[in-house]
Amino acid sequence: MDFFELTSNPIDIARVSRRVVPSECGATVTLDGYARKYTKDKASGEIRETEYLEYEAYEAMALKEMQKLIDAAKQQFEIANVGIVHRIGRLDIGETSVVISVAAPHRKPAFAACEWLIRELKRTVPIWKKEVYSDGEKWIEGDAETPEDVTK
Amino acid sequence: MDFFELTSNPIDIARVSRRVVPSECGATVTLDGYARKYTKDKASGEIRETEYLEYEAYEAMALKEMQKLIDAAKQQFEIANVGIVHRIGRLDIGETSVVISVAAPHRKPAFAACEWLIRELKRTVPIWKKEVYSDGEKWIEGDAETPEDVTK
Amino acid sequence: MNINVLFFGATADITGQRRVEVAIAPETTASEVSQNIIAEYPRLASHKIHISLNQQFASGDEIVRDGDELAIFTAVSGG
Amino acid sequence: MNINVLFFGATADITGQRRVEVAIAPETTASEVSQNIIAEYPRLASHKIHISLNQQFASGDEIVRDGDELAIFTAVSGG
Repeated sequence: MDFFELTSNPIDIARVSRRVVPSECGATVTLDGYARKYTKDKASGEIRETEYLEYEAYEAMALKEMQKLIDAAKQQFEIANVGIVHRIGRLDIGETSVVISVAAPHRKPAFAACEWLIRELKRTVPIWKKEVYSDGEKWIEGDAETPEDVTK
Repeated sequence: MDFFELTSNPIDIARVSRRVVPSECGATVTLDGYARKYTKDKASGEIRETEYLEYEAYEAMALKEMQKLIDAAKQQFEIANVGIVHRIGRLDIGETSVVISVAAPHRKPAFAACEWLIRELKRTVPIWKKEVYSDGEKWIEGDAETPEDVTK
Repeated sequence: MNINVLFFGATADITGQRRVEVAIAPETTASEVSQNIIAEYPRLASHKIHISLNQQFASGDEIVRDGDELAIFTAVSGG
Repeated sequence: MNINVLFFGATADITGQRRVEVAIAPETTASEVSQNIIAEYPRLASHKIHISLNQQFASGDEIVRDGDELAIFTAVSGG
Protein backbone atom coordinates (compact mmCIF):
# COMPACT_ATOMS: atom_id res chain seq x y z
CA MET A 1 0.00 0.00 0.00
CA ASP A 2 1.28 3.46 -0.86
CA PHE A 3 1.35 6.24 1.68
CA PHE A 4 2.51 9.77 2.03
CA GLU A 5 2.59 11.91 5.13
CA LEU A 6 3.77 15.12 6.61
CA THR A 7 4.95 14.77 10.17
CA SER A 8 6.41 16.97 12.85
CA ASN A 9 7.81 13.95 14.69
CA PRO A 10 11.14 12.20 14.07
CA ILE A 11 10.99 9.79 11.13
CA ASP A 12 11.71 6.09 11.62
CA ILE A 13 13.13 5.14 8.23
CA ALA A 14 13.03 1.39 8.83
CA ARG A 15 9.31 1.62 9.51
CA VAL A 16 8.80 3.62 6.32
CA SER A 17 10.75 1.19 4.19
CA ARG A 18 8.95 -1.83 5.64
CA ARG A 19 5.44 -0.43 5.16
CA VAL A 20 5.83 -0.60 1.38
CA VAL A 21 6.73 -4.29 1.06
CA PRO A 22 4.31 -6.80 -0.48
CA SER A 23 5.15 -10.51 -0.71
CA GLU A 24 5.97 -10.51 -4.42
CA CYS A 25 8.75 -8.00 -3.90
CA GLY A 26 12.46 -8.54 -3.41
CA ALA A 27 13.99 -5.10 -3.02
CA THR A 28 13.27 -1.77 -1.44
CA VAL A 29 15.34 1.31 -2.23
CA THR A 30 15.19 4.10 0.32
CA LEU A 31 16.44 7.64 0.14
CA ASP A 32 17.10 9.22 3.53
CA GLY A 33 17.67 12.96 3.25
CA TYR A 34 18.76 14.80 6.38
CA ALA A 35 19.84 18.11 7.72
CA ARG A 36 23.45 18.77 6.78
CA LYS A 37 25.75 20.72 9.07
CA TYR A 38 27.80 22.45 6.38
CA THR A 39 26.29 23.91 3.24
CA LYS A 40 27.82 25.86 0.41
CA ASP A 41 26.08 29.04 -0.67
CA LYS A 42 25.33 28.55 -4.36
CA ALA A 43 25.98 32.18 -5.30
CA SER A 44 29.02 33.07 -3.17
CA GLY A 45 30.56 29.61 -2.74
CA GLU A 46 30.87 30.42 0.96
CA ILE A 47 30.56 27.49 3.36
CA ARG A 48 28.17 28.10 6.24
CA GLU A 49 27.55 26.12 9.37
CA THR A 50 23.86 25.50 9.97
CA GLU A 51 22.58 25.31 13.55
CA TYR A 52 19.19 23.87 12.71
CA LEU A 53 16.57 23.84 9.97
CA GLU A 54 12.91 24.66 9.72
CA TYR A 55 10.63 23.23 7.08
CA GLU A 56 7.27 24.76 6.27
CA ALA A 57 4.68 23.15 4.00
CA TYR A 58 1.58 24.26 2.16
CA GLU A 59 0.12 21.11 3.61
CA ALA A 60 -3.05 20.57 1.59
CA MET A 61 -1.29 21.19 -1.72
CA ALA A 62 1.84 19.26 -0.67
CA LEU A 63 -0.24 16.14 -0.04
CA LYS A 64 -1.93 16.52 -3.45
CA GLU A 65 1.43 16.87 -5.19
CA MET A 66 2.81 13.84 -3.33
CA GLN A 67 -0.16 11.79 -4.51
CA LYS A 68 0.47 12.95 -8.09
CA LEU A 69 4.14 11.97 -7.82
CA ILE A 70 3.29 8.48 -6.63
CA ASP A 71 0.70 8.03 -9.40
CA ALA A 72 3.19 9.20 -12.02
CA ALA A 73 5.97 6.97 -10.65
CA LYS A 74 3.73 3.90 -10.77
CA GLN A 75 2.82 4.70 -14.38
CA GLN A 76 6.45 4.99 -15.42
CA PHE A 77 8.24 2.31 -13.42
CA GLU A 78 7.63 -1.38 -12.62
CA ILE A 79 7.22 -0.84 -8.92
CA ALA A 80 4.77 -2.07 -6.33
CA ASN A 81 4.51 0.50 -3.55
CA VAL A 82 5.87 3.88 -2.63
CA GLY A 83 6.15 5.55 0.77
CA ILE A 84 7.04 9.21 1.22
CA VAL A 85 7.31 11.00 4.54
CA HIS A 86 8.48 14.61 4.79
CA ARG A 87 9.20 16.19 8.13
CA ILE A 88 8.08 19.74 8.85
CA GLY A 89 8.89 22.13 11.69
CA ARG A 90 12.26 22.37 13.39
CA LEU A 91 14.97 19.78 12.67
CA ASP A 92 18.31 19.40 14.35
CA ILE A 93 21.43 18.59 12.32
CA GLY A 94 21.44 14.96 11.25
CA GLU A 95 17.70 14.45 11.62
CA THR A 96 15.85 13.00 8.66
CA SER A 97 13.90 15.55 6.62
CA VAL A 98 12.55 13.22 3.96
CA VAL A 99 12.34 9.48 3.36
CA ILE A 100 11.25 7.94 0.09
CA SER A 101 10.98 4.14 -0.06
CA VAL A 102 10.12 2.21 -3.19
CA ALA A 103 9.43 -1.53 -3.14
CA ALA A 104 9.58 -3.51 -6.36
CA PRO A 105 9.94 -7.10 -7.51
CA HIS A 106 13.32 -6.13 -9.01
CA ARG A 107 15.82 -3.58 -7.85
CA LYS A 108 16.49 -1.59 -11.04
CA PRO A 109 13.08 0.09 -11.31
CA ALA A 110 13.17 0.65 -7.53
CA PHE A 111 16.41 2.64 -7.89
CA ALA A 112 15.13 4.55 -10.93
CA ALA A 113 11.79 5.41 -9.34
CA CYS A 114 13.30 6.50 -6.02
CA GLU A 115 15.77 8.79 -7.78
CA TRP A 116 13.01 10.23 -9.98
CA LEU A 117 10.71 10.79 -6.97
CA ILE A 118 13.21 12.78 -4.92
CA ARG A 119 14.13 14.91 -7.94
CA GLU A 120 10.46 15.68 -8.66
CA LEU A 121 9.59 16.19 -4.99
CA LYS A 122 12.26 18.88 -4.73
CA ARG A 123 10.76 20.57 -7.81
CA THR A 124 7.02 20.31 -7.27
CA VAL A 125 6.02 19.69 -3.65
CA PRO A 126 5.33 23.01 -1.88
CA ILE A 127 7.66 22.77 1.09
CA TRP A 128 10.29 25.36 2.00
CA LYS A 129 13.46 25.06 4.05
CA LYS A 130 14.93 27.73 6.28
CA GLU A 131 18.56 27.42 7.37
CA VAL A 132 19.31 28.97 10.73
CA TYR A 133 22.90 30.04 11.42
CA SER A 134 24.53 31.43 14.55
CA ASP A 135 24.25 34.92 13.03
CA GLY A 136 21.05 34.83 11.01
CA GLU A 137 18.72 32.71 8.94
CA LYS A 138 17.70 32.26 5.31
CA TRP A 139 14.78 30.74 3.43
CA ILE A 140 16.29 28.56 0.73
CA GLU A 141 14.91 28.96 -2.79
CA GLY A 142 14.99 25.77 -4.81
CA ASP A 143 17.20 25.67 -7.87
CA ALA A 144 15.09 23.07 -9.65
CA GLU A 145 12.45 24.38 -12.03
CA THR A 146 9.32 24.79 -9.91
CA PRO A 147 6.36 24.82 -12.30
CA GLU A 148 5.21 28.14 -13.76
CA ASP A 149 7.38 30.99 -12.63
CA VAL A 150 4.91 33.85 -13.14
CA THR A 151 7.57 36.57 -13.08
CA LYS A 152 9.20 35.37 -16.31
CA MET B 1 33.38 5.13 8.61
CA ASP B 2 32.85 2.22 6.26
CA PHE B 3 31.91 -1.19 7.51
CA PHE B 4 30.95 -4.57 6.21
CA GLU B 5 29.73 -7.56 8.13
CA LEU B 6 28.26 -10.98 7.87
CA THR B 7 25.65 -11.68 10.49
CA SER B 8 23.34 -14.50 11.45
CA ASN B 9 21.06 -12.10 13.33
CA PRO B 10 18.21 -10.01 11.95
CA ILE B 11 19.41 -6.81 10.26
CA ASP B 12 18.29 -3.41 11.54
CA ILE B 13 18.40 -1.35 8.35
CA ALA B 14 17.97 2.00 10.10
CA ARG B 15 21.03 1.30 12.19
CA VAL B 16 23.02 0.37 9.08
CA SER B 17 22.00 3.50 7.20
CA ARG B 18 22.79 5.75 10.17
CA ARG B 19 26.25 4.33 10.81
CA VAL B 20 27.51 5.71 7.50
CA VAL B 21 26.57 9.37 7.99
CA PRO B 22 29.24 12.05 8.49
CA SER B 23 28.34 15.69 9.10
CA GLU B 24 29.16 16.93 5.61
CA CYS B 25 26.59 14.57 4.09
CA GLY B 26 23.01 15.19 3.09
CA ALA B 27 21.70 11.94 1.66
CA THR B 28 21.92 8.23 2.27
CA VAL B 29 20.62 5.72 -0.26
CA THR B 30 19.86 2.27 1.09
CA LEU B 31 19.07 -0.94 -0.70
CA ASP B 32 17.14 -3.44 1.39
CA GLY B 33 17.05 -6.87 -0.26
CA TYR B 34 14.85 -9.51 1.34
CA ALA B 35 13.54 -13.01 0.97
CA ARG B 36 10.73 -13.07 -1.56
CA LYS B 37 7.85 -15.49 -1.23
CA TYR B 38 7.28 -16.14 -4.92
CA THR B 39 10.09 -16.67 -7.40
CA LYS B 40 10.06 -17.52 -11.06
CA ASP B 41 12.32 -20.32 -12.23
CA LYS B 42 14.53 -18.76 -14.88
CA ALA B 43 14.63 -21.86 -17.07
CA SER B 44 11.04 -23.15 -16.85
CA GLY B 45 9.22 -19.89 -16.09
CA GLU B 46 7.42 -21.80 -13.32
CA ILE B 47 6.45 -19.79 -10.24
CA ARG B 48 7.41 -21.43 -6.97
CA GLU B 49 6.50 -20.60 -3.44
CA THR B 50 9.51 -20.45 -1.16
CA GLU B 51 9.11 -21.46 2.49
CA TYR B 52 12.41 -20.10 3.69
CA LEU B 53 15.94 -19.38 2.50
CA GLU B 54 19.40 -20.34 3.60
CA TYR B 55 22.49 -18.32 2.78
CA GLU B 56 25.96 -19.76 3.06
CA ALA B 57 29.16 -17.70 2.77
CA TYR B 58 32.82 -18.41 2.20
CA GLU B 59 33.28 -15.99 5.02
CA ALA B 60 36.96 -15.06 4.85
CA MET B 61 36.83 -14.49 1.09
CA ALA B 62 33.43 -12.74 1.24
CA LEU B 63 34.81 -10.14 3.64
CA LYS B 64 37.81 -9.55 1.37
CA GLU B 65 35.55 -9.11 -1.65
CA MET B 66 33.29 -6.71 0.26
CA GLN B 67 36.32 -4.61 1.19
CA LYS B 68 37.37 -4.55 -2.47
CA LEU B 69 33.89 -3.43 -3.52
CA ILE B 70 33.89 -0.56 -1.06
CA ASP B 71 37.37 0.54 -2.15
CA ALA B 72 36.33 0.43 -5.80
CA ALA B 73 33.08 2.33 -5.14
CA LYS B 74 34.93 5.09 -3.31
CA GLN B 75 37.35 5.41 -6.24
CA GLN B 76 34.54 5.71 -8.77
CA PHE B 77 31.89 7.77 -6.99
CA GLU B 78 31.84 10.97 -4.90
CA ILE B 79 30.66 9.26 -1.76
CA ALA B 80 31.66 9.45 1.88
CA ASN B 81 30.88 6.13 3.52
CA VAL B 82 29.51 2.72 2.67
CA GLY B 83 27.92 0.10 4.89
CA ILE B 84 27.20 -3.45 3.75
CA VAL B 85 25.66 -6.17 5.89
CA HIS B 86 24.75 -9.57 4.47
CA ARG B 87 22.79 -12.07 6.48
CA ILE B 88 23.76 -15.74 6.48
CA GLY B 89 21.98 -18.82 7.79
CA ARG B 90 18.24 -19.36 7.70
CA LEU B 91 15.92 -16.47 6.72
CA ASP B 92 12.16 -16.41 6.85
CA ILE B 93 10.17 -14.79 4.04
CA GLY B 94 10.34 -11.01 4.27
CA GLU B 95 13.51 -10.92 6.34
CA THR B 96 16.34 -8.73 5.08
CA SER B 97 19.16 -10.65 3.39
CA VAL B 98 21.34 -7.70 2.45
CA VAL B 99 21.52 -4.00 3.20
CA ILE B 100 23.80 -1.58 1.38
CA SER B 101 23.83 2.04 2.56
CA VAL B 102 25.80 4.79 0.88
CA ALA B 103 26.12 8.27 2.40
CA ALA B 104 27.23 11.16 0.24
CA PRO B 105 27.15 14.93 0.23
CA HIS B 106 24.81 14.74 -2.79
CA ARG B 107 22.24 12.16 -3.67
CA LYS B 108 23.16 11.31 -7.29
CA PRO B 109 26.47 9.55 -6.58
CA ALA B 110 24.80 7.86 -3.60
CA PHE B 111 22.18 6.31 -5.93
CA ALA B 112 24.78 5.38 -8.54
CA ALA B 113 27.17 3.81 -6.03
CA CYS B 114 24.45 1.85 -4.22
CA GLU B 115 23.16 0.40 -7.48
CA TRP B 116 26.69 -0.48 -8.61
CA LEU B 117 27.52 -2.10 -5.25
CA ILE B 118 24.54 -4.46 -5.21
CA ARG B 119 25.16 -5.47 -8.83
CA GLU B 120 28.81 -6.24 -8.11
CA LEU B 121 28.06 -7.92 -4.77
CA LYS B 122 25.77 -10.38 -6.57
CA ARG B 123 28.54 -11.11 -9.05
CA THR B 124 31.66 -11.31 -6.90
CA VAL B 125 30.98 -11.94 -3.22
CA PRO B 126 31.09 -15.69 -2.46
CA ILE B 127 27.69 -16.22 -0.87
CA TRP B 128 25.12 -18.77 -2.01
CA LYS B 129 21.37 -18.90 -1.57
CA LYS B 130 19.28 -22.04 -1.12
CA GLU B 131 15.54 -21.82 -1.67
CA VAL B 132 13.52 -24.29 0.37
CA TYR B 133 10.07 -25.26 -0.93
CA SER B 134 7.39 -27.46 0.61
CA ASP B 135 8.55 -30.31 -1.68
CA GLY B 136 12.29 -29.80 -1.97
CA GLU B 137 15.10 -27.33 -2.08
CA LYS B 138 17.54 -25.83 -4.55
CA TRP B 139 20.86 -24.01 -4.43
CA ILE B 140 20.52 -20.99 -6.68
CA GLU B 141 23.27 -20.36 -9.20
CA GLY B 142 23.85 -16.71 -9.95
CA ASP B 143 23.16 -15.48 -13.47
CA ALA B 144 25.63 -12.62 -13.27
CA GLU B 145 29.13 -13.32 -14.55
CA THR B 146 31.06 -14.59 -11.54
CA PRO B 147 34.76 -14.07 -12.31
CA GLU B 148 36.67 -16.83 -14.08
CA ASP B 149 34.42 -19.74 -14.95
CA VAL B 150 37.06 -22.46 -15.20
CA THR B 151 34.84 -24.86 -17.14
CA LYS B 152 34.70 -22.59 -20.20
CA MET C 1 -15.89 39.15 -4.75
CA ASN C 2 -13.13 37.96 -2.44
CA ILE C 3 -10.32 35.44 -2.63
CA ASN C 4 -7.89 34.12 -0.04
CA VAL C 5 -4.21 34.75 -0.68
CA LEU C 6 -1.69 32.57 1.18
CA PHE C 7 2.01 33.17 1.80
CA PHE C 8 4.70 30.68 2.88
CA GLY C 9 8.32 30.87 3.95
CA ALA C 10 10.08 33.89 2.41
CA THR C 11 6.83 35.46 1.11
CA ALA C 12 5.22 35.15 4.56
CA ASP C 13 8.28 36.83 6.10
CA ILE C 14 8.26 39.66 3.55
CA THR C 15 4.53 40.38 3.72
CA GLY C 16 4.33 39.77 7.45
CA GLN C 17 1.26 37.60 6.93
CA ARG C 18 0.24 34.05 6.11
CA ARG C 19 -3.25 34.67 4.75
CA VAL C 20 -5.15 37.75 3.54
CA GLU C 21 -8.55 38.17 2.04
CA VAL C 22 -8.37 40.28 -1.13
CA ALA C 23 -11.29 41.91 -2.96
CA ILE C 24 -11.06 41.50 -6.73
CA ALA C 25 -12.95 42.69 -9.78
CA PRO C 26 -14.60 40.13 -12.10
CA GLU C 27 -12.34 38.65 -14.80
CA THR C 28 -9.19 39.27 -12.80
CA THR C 29 -6.40 36.79 -13.58
CA ALA C 30 -4.22 35.00 -11.04
CA SER C 31 -1.24 36.85 -12.45
CA GLU C 32 -2.95 40.24 -11.94
CA VAL C 33 -3.60 39.37 -8.31
CA SER C 34 0.03 38.43 -7.75
CA GLN C 35 1.31 41.54 -9.59
CA ASN C 36 -0.81 43.73 -7.32
CA ILE C 37 0.61 42.03 -4.27
CA ILE C 38 4.16 42.35 -5.57
CA ALA C 39 3.49 46.09 -6.12
CA GLU C 40 2.31 46.36 -2.54
CA TYR C 41 5.38 44.50 -1.17
CA PRO C 42 8.23 45.51 -3.50
CA ARG C 43 10.74 43.23 -1.73
CA LEU C 44 8.89 40.31 -3.34
CA ALA C 45 10.14 41.55 -6.72
CA SER C 46 13.70 40.44 -5.95
CA HIS C 47 12.54 36.81 -5.82
CA LYS C 48 11.31 34.41 -8.48
CA ILE C 49 7.64 34.17 -7.55
CA HIS C 50 5.45 31.13 -8.21
CA ILE C 51 1.74 30.86 -7.65
CA SER C 52 -0.86 28.19 -7.19
CA LEU C 53 -4.59 28.50 -7.58
CA ASN C 54 -6.79 26.17 -5.57
CA GLN C 55 -3.77 24.05 -4.68
CA GLN C 56 -2.58 23.54 -8.26
CA PHE C 57 0.43 25.25 -9.83
CA ALA C 58 -0.89 28.12 -11.95
CA SER C 59 0.46 29.77 -15.09
CA GLY C 60 -1.16 33.08 -14.14
CA ASP C 61 -3.65 33.21 -17.02
CA GLU C 62 -6.41 31.62 -14.93
CA ILE C 63 -9.45 33.79 -14.10
CA VAL C 64 -9.95 33.78 -10.33
CA ARG C 65 -13.39 33.25 -8.84
CA ASP C 66 -15.04 34.14 -5.57
CA GLY C 67 -13.68 32.02 -2.74
CA ASP C 68 -10.60 30.84 -4.63
CA GLU C 69 -7.37 30.11 -2.77
CA LEU C 70 -4.28 31.64 -4.38
CA ALA C 71 -0.82 31.06 -2.91
CA ILE C 72 2.29 33.14 -3.59
CA PHE C 73 5.67 31.62 -2.87
CA THR C 74 9.30 31.26 -3.91
CA ALA C 75 10.75 28.16 -5.61
CA VAL C 76 10.08 25.16 -3.38
CA SER C 77 13.04 23.77 -1.40
CA GLY C 78 11.83 20.64 0.33
CA GLY C 79 13.71 17.37 0.33
CA MET D 1 52.60 -31.59 -0.79
CA ASN D 2 49.04 -30.98 0.33
CA ILE D 3 46.42 -28.35 -0.25
CA ASN D 4 43.01 -27.73 1.31
CA VAL D 5 40.03 -27.86 -0.99
CA LEU D 6 36.81 -26.20 0.18
CA PHE D 7 33.24 -26.70 -1.06
CA PHE D 8 30.17 -24.49 -0.55
CA GLY D 9 26.47 -24.74 -1.27
CA ALA D 10 25.78 -26.98 -4.26
CA THR D 11 29.37 -28.29 -4.45
CA ALA D 12 29.32 -29.20 -0.74
CA ASP D 13 26.03 -31.08 -1.27
CA ILE D 14 27.36 -32.97 -4.32
CA THR D 15 30.69 -33.96 -2.80
CA GLY D 16 29.25 -34.54 0.66
CA GLN D 17 32.06 -32.56 2.19
CA ARG D 18 33.06 -29.01 3.04
CA ARG D 19 36.84 -29.42 3.21
CA VAL D 20 39.29 -32.09 2.04
CA GLU D 21 43.03 -32.26 2.09
CA VAL D 22 44.39 -33.25 -1.33
CA ALA D 23 47.91 -34.41 -2.11
CA ILE D 24 49.31 -32.87 -5.28
CA ALA D 25 52.40 -33.16 -7.43
CA PRO D 26 54.70 -30.16 -7.88
CA GLU D 27 53.73 -27.72 -10.68
CA THR D 28 50.04 -28.71 -10.53
CA THR D 29 47.72 -25.91 -11.63
CA ALA D 30 44.52 -24.86 -9.86
CA SER D 31 42.58 -25.96 -12.90
CA GLU D 32 44.15 -29.45 -12.80
CA VAL D 33 43.11 -29.82 -9.16
CA SER D 34 39.53 -28.85 -9.97
CA GLN D 35 39.41 -31.13 -13.04
CA ASN D 36 40.51 -34.07 -10.87
CA ILE D 37 37.78 -33.29 -8.39
CA ILE D 38 35.16 -32.95 -11.12
CA ALA D 39 36.29 -36.35 -12.45
CA GLU D 40 35.83 -37.82 -8.98
CA TYR D 41 32.34 -36.27 -8.58
CA PRO D 42 30.85 -36.29 -12.10
CA ARG D 43 27.67 -34.51 -10.94
CA LEU D 44 29.81 -31.37 -10.62
CA ALA D 45 30.22 -31.40 -14.41
CA SER D 46 26.61 -30.34 -14.94
CA HIS D 47 27.33 -27.02 -13.20
CA LYS D 48 29.40 -24.01 -14.17
CA ILE D 49 32.27 -24.31 -11.73
CA HIS D 50 34.29 -21.39 -10.41
CA ILE D 51 37.39 -21.59 -8.25
CA SER D 52 39.33 -19.39 -5.93
CA LEU D 53 42.89 -19.79 -4.73
CA ASN D 54 43.82 -18.38 -1.34
CA GLN D 55 40.56 -16.45 -1.24
CA GLN D 56 40.99 -14.77 -4.63
CA PHE D 57 39.09 -15.68 -7.78
CA ALA D 58 41.38 -17.83 -9.89
CA SER D 59 41.66 -18.31 -13.65
CA GLY D 60 42.96 -21.86 -13.18
CA ASP D 61 46.44 -21.27 -14.59
CA GLU D 62 47.92 -20.60 -11.15
CA ILE D 63 50.45 -23.12 -9.81
CA VAL D 64 49.26 -24.34 -6.40
CA ARG D 65 51.68 -24.53 -3.50
CA ASP D 66 51.84 -26.53 -0.30
CA GLY D 67 49.23 -25.31 2.19
CA ASP D 68 47.20 -23.37 -0.39
CA GLU D 69 43.42 -23.03 0.03
CA LEU D 70 41.47 -23.78 -3.12
CA ALA D 71 37.67 -23.43 -3.20
CA ILE D 72 35.32 -24.98 -5.75
CA PHE D 73 31.84 -23.51 -6.14
CA THR D 74 28.99 -22.59 -8.46
CA ALA D 75 28.20 -19.01 -9.54
CA VAL D 76 27.60 -16.91 -6.44
CA SER D 77 24.00 -16.01 -5.60
CA GLY D 78 24.08 -13.64 -2.63
CA GLY D 79 22.14 -10.42 -2.42
